Amino acid sequence: MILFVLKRVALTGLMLFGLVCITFTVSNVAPSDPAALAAGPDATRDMVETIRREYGLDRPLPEQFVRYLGGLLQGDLGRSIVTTRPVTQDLARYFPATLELVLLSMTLGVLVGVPMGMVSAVLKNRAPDHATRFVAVSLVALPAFWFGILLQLLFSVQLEWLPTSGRLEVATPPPPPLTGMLLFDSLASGQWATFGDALSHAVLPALVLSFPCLASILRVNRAEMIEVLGSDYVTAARAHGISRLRVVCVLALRNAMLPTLAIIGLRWGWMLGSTVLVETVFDWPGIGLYAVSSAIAGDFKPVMGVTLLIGLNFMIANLIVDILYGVLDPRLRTAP
Amino acid sequence: MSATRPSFAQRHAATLRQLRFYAWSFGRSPSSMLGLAIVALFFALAAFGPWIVPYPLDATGAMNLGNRLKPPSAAHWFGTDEMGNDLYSRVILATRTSLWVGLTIVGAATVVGVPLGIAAGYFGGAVRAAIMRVTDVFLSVPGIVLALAIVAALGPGILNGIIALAIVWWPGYVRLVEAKALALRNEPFVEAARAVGASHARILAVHILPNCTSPIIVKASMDMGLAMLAAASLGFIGLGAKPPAPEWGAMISVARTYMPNWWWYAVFPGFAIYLTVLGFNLFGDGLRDILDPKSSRG
Amino acid sequence: MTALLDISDYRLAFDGFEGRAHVLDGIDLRVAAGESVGIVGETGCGKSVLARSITRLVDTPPGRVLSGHIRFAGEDVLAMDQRALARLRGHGVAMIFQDPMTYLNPVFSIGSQLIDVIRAHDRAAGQRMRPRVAARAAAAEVLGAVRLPEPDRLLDRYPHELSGGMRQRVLIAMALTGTPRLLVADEPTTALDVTIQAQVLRLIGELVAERGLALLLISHDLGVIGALCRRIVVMYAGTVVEDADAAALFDRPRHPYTRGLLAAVPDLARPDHRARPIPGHIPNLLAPPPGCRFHPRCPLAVARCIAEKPALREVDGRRVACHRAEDIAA
Amino acid sequence: MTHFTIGRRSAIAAGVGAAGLLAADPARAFERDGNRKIMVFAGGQPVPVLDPHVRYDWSTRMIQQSVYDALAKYVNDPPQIVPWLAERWETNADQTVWTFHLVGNAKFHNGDPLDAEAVRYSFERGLRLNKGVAWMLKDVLAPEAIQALDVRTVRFTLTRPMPSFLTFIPLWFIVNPKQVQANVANNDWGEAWLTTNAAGSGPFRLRRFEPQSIIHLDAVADYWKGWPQGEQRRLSGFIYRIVREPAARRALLQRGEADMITEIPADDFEQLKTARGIRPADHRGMTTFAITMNTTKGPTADINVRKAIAHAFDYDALIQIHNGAATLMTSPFPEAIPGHVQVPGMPRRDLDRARQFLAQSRFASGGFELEYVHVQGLEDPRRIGLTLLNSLQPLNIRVNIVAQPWPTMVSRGSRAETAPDMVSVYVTPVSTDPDVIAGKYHTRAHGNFWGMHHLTDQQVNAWVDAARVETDEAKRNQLYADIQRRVVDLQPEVFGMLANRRWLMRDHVRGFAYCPLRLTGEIDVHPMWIDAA
Repeated sequence: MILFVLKRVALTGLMLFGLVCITFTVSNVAPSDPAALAAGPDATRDMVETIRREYGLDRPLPEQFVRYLGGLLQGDLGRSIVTTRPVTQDLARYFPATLELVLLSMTLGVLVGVPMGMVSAVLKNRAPDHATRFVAVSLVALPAFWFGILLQLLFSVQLEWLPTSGRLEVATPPPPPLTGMLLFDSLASGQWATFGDALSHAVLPALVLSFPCLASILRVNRAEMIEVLGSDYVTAARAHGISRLRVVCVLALRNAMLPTLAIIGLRWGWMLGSTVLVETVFDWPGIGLYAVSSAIAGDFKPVMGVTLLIGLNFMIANLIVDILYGVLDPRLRTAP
Repeated sequence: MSATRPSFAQRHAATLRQLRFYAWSFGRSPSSMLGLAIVALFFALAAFGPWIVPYPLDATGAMNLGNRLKPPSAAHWFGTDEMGNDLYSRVILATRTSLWVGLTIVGAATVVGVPLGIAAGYFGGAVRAAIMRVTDVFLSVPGIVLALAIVAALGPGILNGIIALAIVWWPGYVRLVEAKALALRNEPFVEAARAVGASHARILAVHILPNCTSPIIVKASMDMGLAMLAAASLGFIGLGAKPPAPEWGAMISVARTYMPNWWWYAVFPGFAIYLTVLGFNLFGDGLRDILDPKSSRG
Repeated sequence: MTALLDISDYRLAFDGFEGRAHVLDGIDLRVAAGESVGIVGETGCGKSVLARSITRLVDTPPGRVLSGHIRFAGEDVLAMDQRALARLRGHGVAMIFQDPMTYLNPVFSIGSQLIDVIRAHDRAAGQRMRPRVAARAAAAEVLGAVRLPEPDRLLDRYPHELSGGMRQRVLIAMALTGTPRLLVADEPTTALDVTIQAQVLRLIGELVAERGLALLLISHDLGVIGALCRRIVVMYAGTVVEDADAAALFDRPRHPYTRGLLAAVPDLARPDHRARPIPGHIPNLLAPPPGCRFHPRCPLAVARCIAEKPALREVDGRRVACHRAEDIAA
Repeated sequence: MTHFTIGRRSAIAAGVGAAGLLAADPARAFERDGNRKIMVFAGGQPVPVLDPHVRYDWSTRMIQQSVYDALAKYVNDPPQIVPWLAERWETNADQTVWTFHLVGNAKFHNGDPLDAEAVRYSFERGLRLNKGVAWMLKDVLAPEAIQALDVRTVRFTLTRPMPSFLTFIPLWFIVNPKQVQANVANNDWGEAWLTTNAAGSGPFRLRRFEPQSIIHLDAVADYWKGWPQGEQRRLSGFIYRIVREPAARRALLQRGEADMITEIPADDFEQLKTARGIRPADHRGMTTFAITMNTTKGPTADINVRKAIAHAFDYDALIQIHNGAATLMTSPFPEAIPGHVQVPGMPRRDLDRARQFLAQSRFASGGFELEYVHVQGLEDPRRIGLTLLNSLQPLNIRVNIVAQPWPTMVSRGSRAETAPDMVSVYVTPVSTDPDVIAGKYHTRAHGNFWGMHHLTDQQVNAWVDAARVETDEAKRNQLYADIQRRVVDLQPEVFGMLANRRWLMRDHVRGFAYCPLRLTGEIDVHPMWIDAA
């Protein structure tokens, strides 16, 4: 097991290197001068040069690459030209917000997707099943950016039930920072009002972000459940007089956990990535918004940082899922 | 002797029976049929759009500022946009852009991904290790973020968007095909072919590739919708088609500032995206149920 | 006295692509308490569907009961509500299945699965479910009853950690946790090694004898059935074609199909005897042949066989469904 | 620790746990802090870097102006420079030596006195960092040439006469040297620290700085300059809320969660300006919009093609796109710049003349395509691109509309060979110095975004060079008039329009005063207050 983990970690390092190569190449294919943007519209050429020197942009690309790699080994992702701050600091500032959103969405996706998938499977090919599948496909097909805006207009602008954007009301002081995730921090410090405030801000973006994930979980659970329900051991369980409810809810659910887990692992990185759209719509100050604003400014260190962070997350999530698989699936537990 | 020659139906009885079975299964699912209908409509609109819309010039840079932001009416079914152009015409004409985007991305991803996947699965060993490691790296890249970076670097425009999305799309096909090819490699008929000295090329072409087509077709049909959605997302962030060419994502991107008072501007293009992606997904879902029933996974 | 299990004119079809498949076509079968009956037939003849029908495990749809009834101890199985069904499954009819690997849930321990069954039986019997700890003791006991060593340790193990024979014993144990009166064993040994087969068969025989159970043993293997059953029912394409004492059947098959079946078995004791497969194919159940379903493959078929479906009738101390039963020389 | 009494918010927040999402109470329209009010202002642009010597754009400047002071300040329309940290100043005859006398009572937020050394330090810091504001003075002022003569006197000795020196002074904010020096890391002049912290003396101090979402300022109770609206009325604080979606900003204003918003789409403005409880502010801006043409390559190198384009362009559409809230340029200079003249014969749409010009060019029958580049994400330039495309159709000239990120566009435009045929360019003068505008057409400008025309005209060069050191106002104005006429004649750009600057505020907002020399959405918070019970 330990050897397996070590091997995976080494592999992850290798993959990260590949990722760095890709993002670095992508970032430098086009002539772009972020220094000019940072210097301001009126800056003279030598002022732009000052900035370019400061950020090492005047060096040849291979040298920049080697320097970036060197920095990376020390946990340094370079500096954002736009915010002038180290990318790691910016990420530390924005990542908790994204994490909060993704965790909330995942929870939503699991809590809604798993039961819906089960119901759909039990009532296979009947009206509720068709309806559920239609909803599932719809959730994938809905453009998040568009539907997010519609929801925002409905719940925030027309009905005024929910706040429009941001993470907290302007005058609500944030809870003492612990994780940076407001929901968590406010709970940890017992600030219920702040928790409610943060939750009311997070509901819509989390909902929109959860849709594709929810659909995936639903679909997988339905498929798995159909397979399990059709399996011999369920037939056997039924033949032994175990009630259908218990067969569905306990036995089959346990089997459904594994693929759900796999989906969460797969979707984890994916959802971090799709925060790009949702955070833009809801002004959620997370890494997605950070990536978009940096990309549009031609500021590539943050974009690379975000890409690496998400890639790393993806790899770690898969590693964890693999390990959890081993824990949860007795067939793999004793396997070498 | 022509009289005794078996008819077409007789010669292909097994195939026809299979096809009849597919059609029967497909037709039994209302959602699949709905998907088929939407996809058919989408193709029809893409093909005949310019001849059926009332104001075809509105997609090529016409301006009618006196007619800005008019609500839906008999003259303008979907209303008009901020340049006074007919939204119905622009939404319909954008199907062609979307179709092109979807086909190109999926086509490119298939062309790159399938051969790599087959090579990885069939040859195994170092070839497989190399291909799959690279694939894994690309798979771990958050697609939309990488696309964002690519488009931000290359500049916006449909072509750059397509390039960006194709770059992040192919690894899925490698994974899919690799698993299938790996399984097929050890099938008796492949071993038999190898035993009688068939060349790699022949085995790949005759035995491996045809047996991979079902999942590829299923994935491609699902991906059509998703690729269009991804392209629209890029359009929304401001990295979409060049004006004046109509493109749904870009239209929403502009239209969102006109919400909610000029709701029609954003609602119709958004609904068009939704319908199209829904159609392709339902269609693909239906195809999967009949062609590849074992793999109804995420 | 009524039979323990009484199936009469039971007709079951599956609706699917290309129409309706008539899988069981007028089954008549009685099993008395304590009786051991074997059902034999080629794959696809409907014997497993019949076995599942006894405890209503066939899903409807796609299945559809066209006629007939199934009674267990006088009760109409087809009319039972969920509760009665649970009682039937726990305390009336127990089933063991073909592949012990797939019939055990891979992600639960043996103990957990046994305990679930025990508790379900408690509930079906209208008693309070005993706590899991108490059920565990019962589970260990029942494992011991199927001659499994170290039952306590076994409870914590998972199906994949057991050998095929052990798994089948676990399944048998599971079947015996309640107080069944009829044991339905659907190809219980098919997936096992030959050496293990004999052990499992012996175990089943002993358990049936010990507990005075009726046994319905389903197999395509005449040898297996012959080892345990006094009476043999031969099925072909959804119909019972012959129902006779084992000895009589082996000795003097009265149905051409039975004869073909016996001829197809290689006999190691008589090396000169050559196994002869039955020519032709199993009929398409979507459009079964008119009259006798066996007639296209029957060497003795006459016009009447095509025109008229033969009923099960008493011939030579047994029941046969063949117009020409009398013509078949012993 | 300040306590907020925020009725509705707390209710909502407390209730949300039970999904108690109350409907809005329309009566609530501002944040309260005891008897005082906190004004909430919403705009779309973040404030990534607060350092006053490193960055300035409208949102950044607004916060900088609130937490820092400069020697002087721009106020009013037309703009005036009024004394601020300096109570008076004088200059010598050739305007090379400038002496500023500071007020005696100014102090930083931490209590340190704001003395001449702080001023000297701040100017030196700006010059040494060579970022942000440095370009304004770096050519004429060496760091060594700034002297703190005594506690209240600072002298700047310039290397050449600079009549416009004073126009830049309001843009150089004074930082507290002690605080900055205490936070220096790696010889960075405290740059890293000042990015998210402030060391100022302004009317507000930084309370919470979240560059991408919220900047919360607290009013300085004993602000040395006092409060023009009176101590009773002054705000308790100011919140700048970054809300990127215009629709969301609008919703905030309508719901009363923001007291004032900016960056409002023209159509929204039309709808809301008459809405109940909302008051518009609509003022002629100083930002020129022009379509800059590459004068060195392609068809646009031909002056007749440029003139044909300028005469084919639909100027009315420019105004229509802004719903009338724009004025056409009457010269390359905005009206508010000293020396502006109305240039006769500014091109207006006249297709016949356009065709004549085209006929005189080497591309008489058109048939070519021109690239029009605008900054990605900006809506107005995109629409103007569509207008251009439409306008040039009669000349048989195709237009390829390309959106590019600003850095890419600038990078391309910095060299004549790669500069696009046409680029949309907004120029916002930060001071009233006409040299900045005139300099756009000097060869020096090549490489800057406003120099993407790559125009080289010796006459213009000579006049610009002469005007910038001419201390006689009449002569200087004459030179600028000549430059304006000459530039129009050379047509390096399609001279477009000046879009109005617009805000919407709740009708309880008081003290808003427009000054064209602030940047687009910027407001001066110091005199503002909220008039409500």
